[in-house]
Amino acid sequence: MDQLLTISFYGTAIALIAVGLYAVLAKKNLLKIVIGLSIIDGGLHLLFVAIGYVKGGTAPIFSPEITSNDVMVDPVPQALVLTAIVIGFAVTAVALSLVIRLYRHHNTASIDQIKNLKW
Amino acid sequence: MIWQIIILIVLIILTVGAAIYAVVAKNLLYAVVSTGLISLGLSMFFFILQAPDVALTEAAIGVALTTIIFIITIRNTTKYEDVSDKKKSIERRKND
Amino acid sequence: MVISPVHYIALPLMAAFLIPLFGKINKELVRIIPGLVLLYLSYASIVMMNQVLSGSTIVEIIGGWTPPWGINLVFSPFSGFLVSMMTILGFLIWVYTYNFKPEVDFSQTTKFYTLFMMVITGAVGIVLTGDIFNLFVFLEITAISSYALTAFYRERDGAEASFKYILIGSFASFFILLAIVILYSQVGTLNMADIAQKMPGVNPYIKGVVLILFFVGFGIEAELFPLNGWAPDVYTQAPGPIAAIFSGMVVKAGVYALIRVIFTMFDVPEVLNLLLIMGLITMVIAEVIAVRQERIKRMLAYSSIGQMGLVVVAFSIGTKEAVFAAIFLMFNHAVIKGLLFLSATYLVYNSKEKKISEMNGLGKLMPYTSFMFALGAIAIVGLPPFAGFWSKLYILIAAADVNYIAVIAIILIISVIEIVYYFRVVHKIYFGKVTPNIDIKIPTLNAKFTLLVLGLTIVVIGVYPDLITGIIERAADDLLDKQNYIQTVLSLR
Amino acid sequence: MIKKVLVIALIAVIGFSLMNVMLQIPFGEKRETVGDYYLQKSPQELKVANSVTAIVVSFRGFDTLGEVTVLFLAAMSLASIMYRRKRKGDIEIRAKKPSSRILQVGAQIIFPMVVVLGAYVFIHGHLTPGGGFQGGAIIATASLLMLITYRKFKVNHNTITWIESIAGIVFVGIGMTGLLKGLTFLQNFLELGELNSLLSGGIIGIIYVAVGFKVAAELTGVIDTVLLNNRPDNNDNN
Repeated sequence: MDQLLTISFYGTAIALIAVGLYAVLAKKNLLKIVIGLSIIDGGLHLLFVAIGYVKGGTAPIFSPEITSNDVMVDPVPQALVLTAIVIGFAVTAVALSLVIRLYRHHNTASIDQIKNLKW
Repeated sequence: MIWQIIILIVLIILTVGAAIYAVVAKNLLYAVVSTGLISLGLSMFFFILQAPDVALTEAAIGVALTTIIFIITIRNTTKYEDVSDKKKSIERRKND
Repeated sequence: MVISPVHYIALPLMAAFLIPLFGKINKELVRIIPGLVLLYLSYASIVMMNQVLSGSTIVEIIGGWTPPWGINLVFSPFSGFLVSMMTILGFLIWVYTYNFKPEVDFSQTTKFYTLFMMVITGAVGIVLTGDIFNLFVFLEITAISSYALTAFYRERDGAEASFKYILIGSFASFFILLAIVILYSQVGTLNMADIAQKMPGVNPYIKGVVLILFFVGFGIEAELFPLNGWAPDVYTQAPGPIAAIFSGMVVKAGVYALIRVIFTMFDVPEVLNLLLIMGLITMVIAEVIAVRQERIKRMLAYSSIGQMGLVVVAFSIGTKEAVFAAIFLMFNHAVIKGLLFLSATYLVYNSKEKKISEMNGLGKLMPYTSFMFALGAIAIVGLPPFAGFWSKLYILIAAADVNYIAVIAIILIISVIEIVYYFRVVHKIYFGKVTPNIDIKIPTLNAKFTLLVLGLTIVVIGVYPDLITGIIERAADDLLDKQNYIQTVLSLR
Repeated sequence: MIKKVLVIALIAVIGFSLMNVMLQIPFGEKRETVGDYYLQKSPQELKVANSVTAIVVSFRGFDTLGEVTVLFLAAMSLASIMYRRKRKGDIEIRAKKPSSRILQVGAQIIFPMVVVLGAYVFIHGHLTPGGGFQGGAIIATASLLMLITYRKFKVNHNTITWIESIAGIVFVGIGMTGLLKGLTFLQNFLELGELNSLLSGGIIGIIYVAVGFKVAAELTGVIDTVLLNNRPDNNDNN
């Protein structure tokens, strides 16, 4: 059972990273590449949160009913992932604005045809 | 217990399936919507992993805002991955 | 107000948030404020550097939480030296940019100066912080500003170079983030001193994986081969002063992060061999490619990569003398490459292609700028009596001390190659035939001032290297004294 | 084709070795981390019920300052990259077609509700899940709804600049106040209040509200910048 859970969470994260990597490395379309980057980002975030999970733990929020911290999951990865998600969004937005500008300039979104510089 | 496992399996299939579809889809609009689905799946994963804060952020930023920015980008560029797809589509429309 | 390391981050941020408002009062303020901030920070650097050299390392805790729980900034001789170098150089480059392209619109000017300031802040933050995740955040600040600055000019292929940069830069952040994830699961802390303390207990297999991930991630930022595909294009397409910032600060911050991770956080000395090999390959390939370049900025970019390779080689020898030489070279490279980029920018100011052949005969038309370029060229290849000579000499001595004969041979061969391609350019500038109806641009007065200061630094350091070697020696000691770093940070608990 | 096979092989190697590493890290195990300290301190010393908020704003508040800056820079970068000179005859159009009556009425009803929801999320950031980033993102979604529904709806850039600047200054200013009072940067200097009440946590609540406003303004600015640029330009190939 434990093994199954391990594989299901870590495995999903790694599967996402792998799929995203494929999009970045093999696809020619600029938008597909950006999509790939955001998929990799998602996989990494899942990996991060999964590492902080404690079996049987509750969310790290105290309420009048929950006052002891024995059974809580680790809050640090969650806080870090919050930061990482926002940063990922910022990078995606900048990348997309570059895609728009490249499209305007070259009238295409395929890296095969955007080759003023060496790739 | 069994229900939890079924939900988990459905989630995994949804997330990874959406990721694969996002990469292979010829129409970029479908690919982008599929990316939004990944975020939705991830958001549920975060909820299962007892991270409501992260789940909320992923839902607000990953599902809504990222998808929207992608869609706006597609509107400003093109929705076809290859130029050849665009030609095919125009021909099809002409034939109809 | 007592000067503290937090000012390096807080004041630029405050200024960045205020600049749009000041722009509504007076349009000139958006250009002046970043300069004032950088001037104050340069002053603060000198004050704090004196304090650090006479006393001990300044550790600034943030939020009232002592390490390892809170984030801390470490102003040690090593990080302090780099920070001082960055802020003072940043101020000089600001002076240079002041009237650089007056025709740029107001709204773009605002963005340019804010991003300009934030690139420097990000690089300074990378050097100052004592927390690995905080380092990642500052890396992203630097990266995002760099992406935007690379694509600043619409008439160039900046967008393409920037997209390339974003692609590779994202990979760098993925690697670093992954490394942080795995590392956190093993040591349960993010403070670099605490990690260093807990490192011996980590499973060696995982330790190796994390180290490789960090190596690749920071190697991309430090322009190590084969991860430097982005650099030449970015240098070529970015505005001239920004290229000087990239080579003087952003790359230096990347090298700093790499060195800090390897020297302080990890206890795996074997990785230095890998670093040595990577550095040598980077150096050889970059310098060989540089010979064939036809565009001046591209040539300087490859030369910059080669010099960073040399810095990494010097660090990887690992002895005290070698580390000293490496830090000295980092300083020299920042100053000299700054001078080269800044003078070359004016030499090819109006040209679209920025070809070396377009610089033919400019020695007569633009004597001042050409002279500064020639000075930089002579200094960077390591001819006496300029600053570059001493750092190269110290590296050779350090390599000889540990009997790395092959390394010495390679460095000497590389120096010959450097002489060839730099002197080809200098020759063209002074003895080439002037292209008819060339549209030259004489540097503005403030730009001349910056070039003069940088040029004088090269000459003065070349004649009296003792002015700076004392500080650098302290910096080298500080970097190698890992226990001291751990104790200084963790003793606050 | 060969390239694709190579890429797949490379990814298989990477994925396999990554899985290999991850299997060495047991899932769901309790580890000794700094998290335990935070969990202990956040209800007792900071009086903040949501430990994630406590970490984001207080223990690692410097990261959050950096994160807000990243968003700020992203909004600025976007505007810089997409910038083009205004020309005669430019009409600022965001929506191509006028939307249906149903959407317009619906948007009018939903817009205030979504804004209130966003505000609720960031005001209660230290008590319930959510906070400045989430609340700000929700408000940005609301303004997006207005932008795509009404052709003439204009985001006032002046207002955005003011909100952004003031919120940013509040954040840094609170940090500097701590420094001026002889404490450290971003250290709490207010009354902490009772655990689980709205006015608890000292500066944490104020900072999160500032972050909420700032994020909302920045994200709205981002969306507006991208949306605005749908003028086709064939003669802009410079």
